[in-house]
Amino acid sequence: MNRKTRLALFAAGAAVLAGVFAIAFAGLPPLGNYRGPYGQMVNALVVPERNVTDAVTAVNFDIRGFDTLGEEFILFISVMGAALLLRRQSDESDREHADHADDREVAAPSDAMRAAGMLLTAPTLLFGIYIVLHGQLTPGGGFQGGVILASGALLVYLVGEFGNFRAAVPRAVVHAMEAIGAGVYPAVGLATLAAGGAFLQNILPLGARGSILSGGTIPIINAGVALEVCGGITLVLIVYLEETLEQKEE
Amino acid sequence: MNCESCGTDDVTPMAPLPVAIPLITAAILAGLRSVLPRRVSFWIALAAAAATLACCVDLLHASRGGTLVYWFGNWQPRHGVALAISFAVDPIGAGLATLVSLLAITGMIFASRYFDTVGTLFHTLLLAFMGAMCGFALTGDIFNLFVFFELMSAAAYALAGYKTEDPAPVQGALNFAITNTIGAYFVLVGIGLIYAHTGALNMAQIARTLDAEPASPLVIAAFTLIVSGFLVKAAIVPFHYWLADAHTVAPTPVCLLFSGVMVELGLYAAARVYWSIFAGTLGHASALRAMIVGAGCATALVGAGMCWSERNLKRLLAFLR
Amino acid sequence: MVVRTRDPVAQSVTVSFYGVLLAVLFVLFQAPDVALSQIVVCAVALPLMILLALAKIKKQREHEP
Amino acid sequence: MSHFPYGVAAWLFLVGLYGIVTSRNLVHLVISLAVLQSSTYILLLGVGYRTGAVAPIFATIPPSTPAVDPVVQALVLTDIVVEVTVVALILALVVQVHKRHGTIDPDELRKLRD
Repeated sequence: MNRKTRLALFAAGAAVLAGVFAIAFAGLPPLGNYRGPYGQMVNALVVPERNVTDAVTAVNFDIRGFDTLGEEFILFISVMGAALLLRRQSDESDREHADHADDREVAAPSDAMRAAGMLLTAPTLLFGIYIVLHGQLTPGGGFQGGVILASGALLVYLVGEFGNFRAAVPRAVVHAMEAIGAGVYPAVGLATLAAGGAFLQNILPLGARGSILSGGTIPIINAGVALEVCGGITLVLIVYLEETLEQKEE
Repeated sequence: MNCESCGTDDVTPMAPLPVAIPLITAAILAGLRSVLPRRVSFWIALAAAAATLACCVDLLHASRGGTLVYWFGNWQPRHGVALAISFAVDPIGAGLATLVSLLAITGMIFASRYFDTVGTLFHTLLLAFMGAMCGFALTGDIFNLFVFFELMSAAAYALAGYKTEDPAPVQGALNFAITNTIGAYFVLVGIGLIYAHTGALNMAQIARTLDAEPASPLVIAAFTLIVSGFLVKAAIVPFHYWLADAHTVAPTPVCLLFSGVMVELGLYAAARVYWSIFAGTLGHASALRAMIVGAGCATALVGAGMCWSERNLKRLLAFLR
Repeated sequence: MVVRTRDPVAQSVTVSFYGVLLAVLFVLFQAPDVALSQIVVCAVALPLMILLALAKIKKQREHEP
Repeated sequence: MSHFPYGVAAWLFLVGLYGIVTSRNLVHLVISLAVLQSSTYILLLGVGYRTGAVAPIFATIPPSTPAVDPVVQALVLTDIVVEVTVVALILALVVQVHKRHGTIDPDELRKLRD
């Protein structure tokens, strides 16, 4: 199949698809008129029944918590898969190409940049932790906070030596973080099951509204997800960087 | 199936286990990867798979009397509106889950002989794959269906590209990944449309809403999108081009799972979505049913045959060695 | 806004920009949670991965001839 | 104006598909895939939007305030995570493909195989 036929095929397919979309979207209620009962019921019950002020977090980690379990494992598996695919490769290529590495060396970051990076690292990490902890109160949560934490770890890499990065974030620790984070979610589910509730039923005391520990199992799961996401994203970045990393050390 | 959302009946607490056991074991294995010897991790994985199989058989047994409904987090529906995700366990779904775990066990045992370098990571991926397929077969929630579809796919991409020494698998896995991802987003657009129209994600509830009214163009469009998305996964004829790539290149134990179940699951999803949601509102059931079943049988046969002939020799050799 | 699809290698920057634009749209849709994660993903994780993958490919290419 | 976001979503879907079909570079293809996925965010959020409603965060407002649908937002969050991880995985595959075949042009790859 050459480019032209493919383009023609696409044009035909796209026309059909556009037609389907047009029909479908014409039938949708106009923007802003949504009156579905599901969301409104959720909105009405999260504060009184869960002492949680962020309805989105409540949906994610409690009401539809099982979706998030699946989602978290998608992340987990993808990271595993990416690590698997990339690691094999760097094992082979590094040996052959190590001698070329010197002339491609990245310029060392300037002192100013390094200082700025160091200054930024701590606030980034703090901000990440803040976002995680307040997940059930204000926008944010384990996922967003986890990525911010991972980017904090990355800052260490940007400003420092690669060796520093490795020292700051040892591989084994990242692996453990990822696995423990991933394990927390089903563990909570099984624990609630063992305690006589339904899978992922929120059976812990709900705590005071607006406090960091409110929401029963939500903060636990939230922290687990944060750990998993932070570990996962850092791991992916590490594998992508690994080639460079090893060349530099030789 | 009509009683899906009035299901306050005492349902076996087994229902979430076919998903929870493989997933938590996968996480544990990944965490202890550097500590555990390969043999030990193999036995742990096998034990988890066997436990899953036992749960599935139990579910199959329990679901003979009718569809079992399990509400996650014990969120019972209120005023007829389903709040949480439910598992709707019917004999077909439970049977598929049983088949999945059986094949996963076979694949695991087989893999321990087939690969020289089968590591813990392989077991992790396989367990997650298995858990996702069980969840996919059992769920009664349409967005949850999508989530497990994606989890299943992610594990499948990684498994298809597992043998990275050869060039062919990687390319096959890539084609497989791209095609399936596009398919998944067809499904998601369809789900979005359905949610906009009915305000529900629970399949039984959607069906009740749709039954009460004549089929609108929107519903038909959503149906088309969802079903064509799942048919990409099932590799039904217009979408079959990824199949040869992925299946013939995947390592044999994985191939077993791919052609044995995953394709059927795509088909099952299409059929399930049709029967539990659209059957009432889109009338022409028998023709469509015949079409889906016929195409499905043909595809399954072709896929299994292809896989078998391709790998037969290698398989025999592996066992003899 | 989306005419960017035909861009060359510098796409990661465009993706980032596009992501932030989407995030603004999400805020307009009253979805701060989603907007936050969109910023985090599209402005940090996605372009970074793309850049790293490109760098890796480029490195391989240099060694091959 | 009332159906505008849906139109944007449909357009993004088609543009992403166009990018995938005509791509000459697998990395470009992956980005097109991400664009395609972003159409679903807009569709879902557009569906759940209510004029005059606030975000579903009840930290400083009474719980009875009309708010937009939190369910779709949770769905979109899931969707975004799925997107980024799938992109990571596919990019890893792309790097592998380049490693094996020395090219990331889909057309050339196809030729190699025949």
